[in-house]
Amino acid sequence: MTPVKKFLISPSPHLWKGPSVSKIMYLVVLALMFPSGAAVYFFGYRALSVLGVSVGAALLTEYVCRRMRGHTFVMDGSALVTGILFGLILPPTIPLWTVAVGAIFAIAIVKEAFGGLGHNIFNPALGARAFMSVSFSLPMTTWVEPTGFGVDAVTSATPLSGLSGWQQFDPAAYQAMFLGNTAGSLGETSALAILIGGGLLLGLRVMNWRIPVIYVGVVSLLALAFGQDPLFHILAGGLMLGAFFMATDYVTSPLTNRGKMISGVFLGALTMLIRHFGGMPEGVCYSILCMNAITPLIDRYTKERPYGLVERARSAG
Amino acid sequence: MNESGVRLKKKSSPYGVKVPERKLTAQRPIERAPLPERAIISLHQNIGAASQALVRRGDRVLTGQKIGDSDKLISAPIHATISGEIAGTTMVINPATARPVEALVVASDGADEWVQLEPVENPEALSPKEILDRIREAGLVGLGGAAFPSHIKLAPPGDARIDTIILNGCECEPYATSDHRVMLECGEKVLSGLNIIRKLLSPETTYIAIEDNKEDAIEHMEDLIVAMGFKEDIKIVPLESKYPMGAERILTKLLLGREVPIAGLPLNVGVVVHNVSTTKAIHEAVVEGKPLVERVITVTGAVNSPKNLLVRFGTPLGSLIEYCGGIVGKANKVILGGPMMGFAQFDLGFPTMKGTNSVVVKEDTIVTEQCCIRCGRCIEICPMHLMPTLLAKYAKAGRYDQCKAAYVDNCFECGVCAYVCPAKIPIVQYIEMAKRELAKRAAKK
Amino acid sequence: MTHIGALVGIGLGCGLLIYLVFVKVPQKVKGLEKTEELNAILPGVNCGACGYPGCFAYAQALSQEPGLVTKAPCSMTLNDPERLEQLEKALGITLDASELGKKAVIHCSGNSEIICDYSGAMTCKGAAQLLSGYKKCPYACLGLGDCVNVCPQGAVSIDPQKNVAIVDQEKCTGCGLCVAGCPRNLIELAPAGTKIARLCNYQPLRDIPGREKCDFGCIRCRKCIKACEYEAIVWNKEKAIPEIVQEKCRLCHKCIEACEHGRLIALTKSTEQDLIPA
Amino acid sequence: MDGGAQEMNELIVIFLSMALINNFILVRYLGLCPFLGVSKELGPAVSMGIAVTFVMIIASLATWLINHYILIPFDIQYMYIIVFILVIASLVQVIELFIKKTNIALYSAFGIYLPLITTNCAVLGVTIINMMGSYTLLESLVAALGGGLGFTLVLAIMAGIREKLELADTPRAMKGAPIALITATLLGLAFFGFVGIV
Amino acid sequence: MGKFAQEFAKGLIITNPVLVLLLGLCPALAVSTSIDNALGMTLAVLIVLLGSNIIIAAMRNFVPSITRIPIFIVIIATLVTVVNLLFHAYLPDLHETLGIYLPLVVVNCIVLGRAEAFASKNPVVRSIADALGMTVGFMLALLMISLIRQMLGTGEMSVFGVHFFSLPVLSSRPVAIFILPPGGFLVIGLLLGLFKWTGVLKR
Amino acid sequence: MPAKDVFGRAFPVILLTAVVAICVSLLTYVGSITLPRIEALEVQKIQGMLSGMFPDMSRYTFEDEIYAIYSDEVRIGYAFVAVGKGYGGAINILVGLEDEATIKGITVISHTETPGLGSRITEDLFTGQFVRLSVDDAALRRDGGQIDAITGATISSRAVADAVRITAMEKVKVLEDSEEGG
Ligand SMILES: Cc1cc2nc3c(=O)[nH]c(=O)nc-3n(C[C@H](O)[C@H](O)[C@H](O)COP(=O)(O)O)c2cc1C
Ligand SMILES: Cc1cc2nc3c(=O)[nH]c(=O)nc-3n(C[C@H](O)[C@H](O)[C@H](O)COP(=O)(O)O)c2cc1C
Ligand SMILES: Cc1cc2nc3c(=O)[nH]c(=O)nc-3n(C[C@H](O)[C@H](O)[C@H](O)COP(=O)(O)O)c2cc1C
Ligand SMILES: Cc1cc2nc3c(=O)[nH]c(=O)nc-3n(C[C@H](O)[C@H](O)[C@H](O)CO)c2cc1C
Ligand code: SF4
Ligand code: SF4
Ligand code: SF4
Ligand code: SF4
Ligand code: FES
Repeated sequence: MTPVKKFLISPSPHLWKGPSVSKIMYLVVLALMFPSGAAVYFFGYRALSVLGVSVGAALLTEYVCRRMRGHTFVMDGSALVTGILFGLILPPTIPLWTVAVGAIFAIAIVKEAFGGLGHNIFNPALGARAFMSVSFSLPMTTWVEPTGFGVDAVTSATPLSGLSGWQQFDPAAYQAMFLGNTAGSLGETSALAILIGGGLLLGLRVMNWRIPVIYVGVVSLLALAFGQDPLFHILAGGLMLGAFFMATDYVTSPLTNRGKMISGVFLGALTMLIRHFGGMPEGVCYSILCMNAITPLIDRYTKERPYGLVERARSAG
Repeated sequence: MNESGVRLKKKSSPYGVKVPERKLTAQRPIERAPLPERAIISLHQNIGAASQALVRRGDRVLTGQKIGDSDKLISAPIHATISGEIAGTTMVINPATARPVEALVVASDGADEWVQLEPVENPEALSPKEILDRIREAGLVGLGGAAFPSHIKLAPPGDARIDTIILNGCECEPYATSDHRVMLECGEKVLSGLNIIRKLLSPETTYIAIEDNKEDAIEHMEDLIVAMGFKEDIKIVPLESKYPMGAERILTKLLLGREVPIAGLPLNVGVVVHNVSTTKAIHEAVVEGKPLVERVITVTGAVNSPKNLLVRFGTPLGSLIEYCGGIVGKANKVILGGPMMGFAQFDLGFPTMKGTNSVVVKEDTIVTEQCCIRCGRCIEICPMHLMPTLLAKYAKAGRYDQCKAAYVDNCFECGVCAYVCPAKIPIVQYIEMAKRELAKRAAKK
Repeated sequence: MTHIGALVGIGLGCGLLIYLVFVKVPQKVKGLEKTEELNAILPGVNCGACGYPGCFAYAQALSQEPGLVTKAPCSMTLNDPERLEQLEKALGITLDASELGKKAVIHCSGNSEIICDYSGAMTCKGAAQLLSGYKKCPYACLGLGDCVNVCPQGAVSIDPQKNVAIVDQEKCTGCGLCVAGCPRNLIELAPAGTKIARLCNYQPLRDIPGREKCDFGCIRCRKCIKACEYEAIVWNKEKAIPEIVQEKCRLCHKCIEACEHGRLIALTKSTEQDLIPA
Repeated sequence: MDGGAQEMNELIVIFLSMALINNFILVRYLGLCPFLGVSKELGPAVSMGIAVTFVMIIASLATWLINHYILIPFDIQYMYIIVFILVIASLVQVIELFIKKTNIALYSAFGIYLPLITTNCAVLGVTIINMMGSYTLLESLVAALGGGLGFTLVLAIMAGIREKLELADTPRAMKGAPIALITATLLGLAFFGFVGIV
Repeated sequence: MGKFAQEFAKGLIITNPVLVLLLGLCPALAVSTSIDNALGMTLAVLIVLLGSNIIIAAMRNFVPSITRIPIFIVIIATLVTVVNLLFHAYLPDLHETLGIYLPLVVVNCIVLGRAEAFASKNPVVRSIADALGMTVGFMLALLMISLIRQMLGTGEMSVFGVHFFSLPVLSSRPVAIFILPPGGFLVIGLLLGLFKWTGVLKR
Repeated sequence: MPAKDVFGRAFPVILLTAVVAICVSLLTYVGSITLPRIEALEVQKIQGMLSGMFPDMSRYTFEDEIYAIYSDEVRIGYAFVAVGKGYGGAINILVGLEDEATIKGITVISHTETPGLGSRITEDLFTGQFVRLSVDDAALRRDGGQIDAITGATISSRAVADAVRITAMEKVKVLEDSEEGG
């Protein structure tokens, strides 16, 4: 018999399956490579530098915060996801120092102040985006046409800012929007790249289909109800990126499937409310943040019904 | 194949998980393990009260002699599993309660001399009371894992009407094959035992539930049912192989659509579930008059030659592992029971007990728990439809009342939540913590 | 001038309305006497800072759980000696915790050997439920700090060398939360100024194979009992371990000298003043 | 008909503006004491919100009447502070006393929140806002309802979040008021989304 | 005089109304967008608190308990109205920026709290000390918050029109959130956290 | 009931009444000093804004919510307050007209727009665009007018331009009506 130095005791079960937290995060990073790739393709070095600063600042802040709390820093990939996503929802021309400020805000205030991974109430990337659009409103609303690595950028409007003008079907423009060849935040313009990345995560069951599918579905239905083109609403603006990558963030979305479906419906309704009636052309960021806020309430009222609950009432009565 | 009408359609459940199977010993016939030189026989091997020793140091005992008993209602006597001399008493830590309990040490005389057994010629002639008495005197407890005294389970309180018996041959733990082998090799005894409890309870229907990864067992049992003339009184239900199919609450739901009430028992919905090894032991106890001194245990995992062994209780783990060729490689974990629900043990001198259905040796590392990322996987698969992540969080924060309000008592600790958790949170451990704390509080009141 | 009349009228009207409801509407509800009494003591500004919706609600909660005085404090009351005194009287408690006279002591020296690896929840309760823990002694402090986590004063910490909980006697207020928090029942509230403690809690009368007590535990020689002139150490039959009767102890330290193995320990430095004359 | 629709529209605008866009807590900074004090659990938070809404409506009614039938005719609007606070304090006390004496169930459900409301900026605030905005009686009442419901909404959301945070591994220094205030920051940012919908 | 100083000092840190007792947060956040406003509010609170503490301490022996609170409220409301009118007439700009928060001093928990908790039980001189201490404590908190908010939110440092300095990058691109409502919550939240972290605050 | 008792019971109410009376009297006195000054300040403020817009103004009249501006008895223009629905709430704008069709200039009286964004409507760079502009052209370029919107604050800019144009047209109509009538 081989002598065993020290046996190990641990609670049951003694088997595990499935990805670890960091593997999940790196899968998301992998999926995000598609929209990031599109961003670099369309916006060139600007995209590269914004993403670089955002990721760097996010990781550094995470490191500092963890150490300040006396915890060890684990490279679990969640700060990486936050960094990439935060970069992807910024306009290409944003000054780099503001990107760093935003990424620090995302990690230090929105995530670590609440206790770090798993404890934050609001989506760090989106919280920081909202912070940025209030703090640096001007650069946050300056958009450029995609020019790749080439020519100097020309300021332009995003498709959504001229909402009313886009009611007729224009195949060429739609194709551009689908591929990502329009003005907008770095990662939100290419619906194709987002679909590939999101599809990957859905297929790998890393994320639950309920939120994105219902979210996009409700937006389309409401667009129809308001007499607008649903396809336009899906392709323009940050809906796809938000629905696939941000509304699905485990930490800030409801726990149960029922809760996720409710959340999807609310998200769709809020987004269209803001897009249709609101002062801002884009509603995805604020809708998701609002849903983050009421997630605890949704969780509270969508708990599973335990096995054997009804029967007790019967047998007791 | 379905000519007999005995086999029903396969059933499956959306909950639970498919655990990759490692049934290394499915095709290995049962072997008899060598008798231990010293048997350490714990006086508390069942759910309920512990037994008091009936013998003293220096007494000579025979195999099958009653050496411990209790006058508490929920208890089962303990028998000597080898013949020899009582060498003294010691303490062992009961894995189920983590408390030290007394154990008797029997030093073998190597003769394995049995007490005089009292077989009955015609079991049909026994009265229900006689049957129950024989079951109790044999020290029978459920061998499916929980070790609940069988004579209690088979004597439901006056107003309870049992209309269904389910014979549990699922064996959903991914390594265990002892029930599988018992069905293949001792199928007659299993069915005979089943028939005895059918006589006791006279149910309308009797099912045998077997997972579809044991096709040979299903066929064998099917043939036996026909051969023994049970006709369609006993039906076999093949089940999708999924953990924890074998839990009785899942079976009642899946087979009958009945949910066992929270804090209730299957008998509250008219069902009794017994394990195949238990009915085999019932046959032996009632017909052959043989007390429960041994059972089939699968010794598997990282051992040189995994085996299905017929083991006397009290045999130290170390000798079983040695008999199977010793530990392979860097394996550092010995699990009493299956890897999903079993207890890790670090002391190879620890004896096997009635509830031990397998011993699994494997290599494992220390994992650090991370924070819950609220992925919801545990909720999606919990067969009891609980909110495992919340239970763990509440327990961790010491909020046991909230655990209670979230039905922590309904959890049967199957462990699939922790199995799928990406953050590697020992959810079951937290849940158990809360249960113990709540029980402690309830006891204080 | 008329407007002054109008305004005074409003004032009078309001006053009258209150008066009418106060005097004329019959009181139907009983059983609030205690609450009313406490309510009268509280400042009545209803600031809500205590976490309750107003002083009355706080009073109601207090009447049920006096401990809230410190757990959900009303700073206006606690900073006001007069109110504080009234409140103490009404609740029948004494607040000044340093005078409360109970301190936590921990009955383990913590050196027990770790005999297997442990993986799982890093809490003492969790570890204790797995085969009674990973230490050689099944009664040893597990050092995972359940007691640290429950102590509101931050008085407990884990000694990293010995892997045992230690109590800062200065900070401890004797609330007893740690006592309930320890799954090993290692913590006891002893009178403040306790000087002698037994650093072992190994209990069973028979040994458990593989789980013998550690080399630092009490060996049951009973020499300390014999050494004590004041009968301050008695034999606890149930646990088979000596028990120190703190009230009788006069700090002669004879027991410590008698215990060859240094298994009894003086918690605080003894000075001349500490010794109560015989 | 058109005038009616216009008026309705105006009321909706007032309602939404008071409830969401210029939320009492998040934007106007009114009623922060109960916001921090009574947002630890959902039940009390909602009761508090309802009580505030109720008192806001009553106070708006009373102060509107007094403003229009006493202060304005006598040309002493500048004395509004003393009059409003007196009226509010008395009303609250009367209601509280009344409930306390007659219905203890109702009292412990929401009566206990009433005294806290007297010294709550939100109630006096809504009456002053009504007066400064020269709202009609109906508009005042709608404003009070909107303000109160917005207040309740934020309190409920906050309570949900704080219940969850109780179990979180929040840094020691941030526990309690600091993290509640930071949550309010982010909630305020989220509510920016509603800006402009009226 | 020792007692006077003691009462005065208490309000600064130990029972700082805003930072420790978390009272009167509403005005503290609403008017802390600039140092001017913070000082203006402090002035208003000073007048009202001093006035009410003096009057109430003077009256404390013959105010019956049943109408105690209404009488206090009337006195405070009167003082607030006086301040409101005076500001309107003599400091119109400040009056406008303070907006409804000036009349709301009447329900400021600090004022009524001090009246009830202190002035109604203590002689006039000590009540004056208390009022001064509380006001200075209030001012300290407000100055701290408004300094941060103004500097980051405008990039400029100027008080009552006197310009001291501008911050390099921020003056051209100020971080506007700090003068918006969420910024107020952020600053005070972080300040409280910082104080707790460094151990200045116990609670 | 003895008289003293009655007084004793009524004392709280009497005291409260007395306090109210004293307080109100005090306020009346303070009011009598400050109110005239407050009114004067209001007038001064309007006057200041008007004379800022019309440097030659010697006096003005206020009728039908329209200020008529005179220089030496010659009417040199009109002014009125327009209210726009901005991003954060109402924007009050004082609009000056040279004649019925031309804007003299605008001043933002009050607003609640976002600082650094919408609040830039108060800057000369924006308001200057309205000077000597024809009323019809007071609209954003993208709406077919002559005004450049502030980047990132289209809503605020549009609110101002639209409020100026629409209110001006209304007031001109009122003026024409009254002139016809008078
Ligand atoms: C529109 C739509 C899209 C879906 N996409 C996916 C998918 O991408 N991946 C997936 O695993 N399931 C997907 N499903 C659902 C599965 O087919 C199946 O219904 C679901 O996984 C069962 O979930 P449950 O086991 O939690 O009940 C989709 C369902 C619908 C209606
Ligand atoms: C999670 C879980 C899994 C179980 N799996 C099995 C199993 O595979 N086979 C089995 O016989 N009993 C299993 N059991 C035990 C059964 O629920 C039940 O106790 C047993 O079948 C009753 O028979 P017995 O009294 O003969 O042991 C399991 C229990 C639990 C809680
Ligand atoms: C916090 C915040 C404040 C804003 N403030 C204003 C504002 O004061 N005025 C305005 O017109 N738009 C404001 N906006 C709206 C956006 O800037 C909006 O994109 C813009 O009005 C329309 O874009 P454009 O002007 O570039 O066409 C604000 C947006 C945010 C997020
Ligand atoms: C499916 C998925 C989506 C995620 N989306 C986001 C996101 O939108 N923003 C973000 O900051 N982090 C996101 N993360 C990373 C991580 O969950 C996040 O940093 C936590 O909220 C931090 O506690 C995501 C992770 C996963 C697995
Ligand atoms: S909570 Fe209990 S029943 Fe549910 S999956 Fe976890 S261990 Fe199984
Ligand atoms: S599986 Fe683990 S990480 Fe996921 S929700 Fe459950 S406890 Fe949290
Ligand atoms: S929990 Fe209480 S008794 Fe225990 S150490 Fe802390 S203060 Fe002392
Ligand atoms: S004293 Fe008890 S609770 Fe504290 S660390 Fe030791 S075992 Fe754990
Ligand atoms: S200061 Fe506003 S509610 Fe207390």
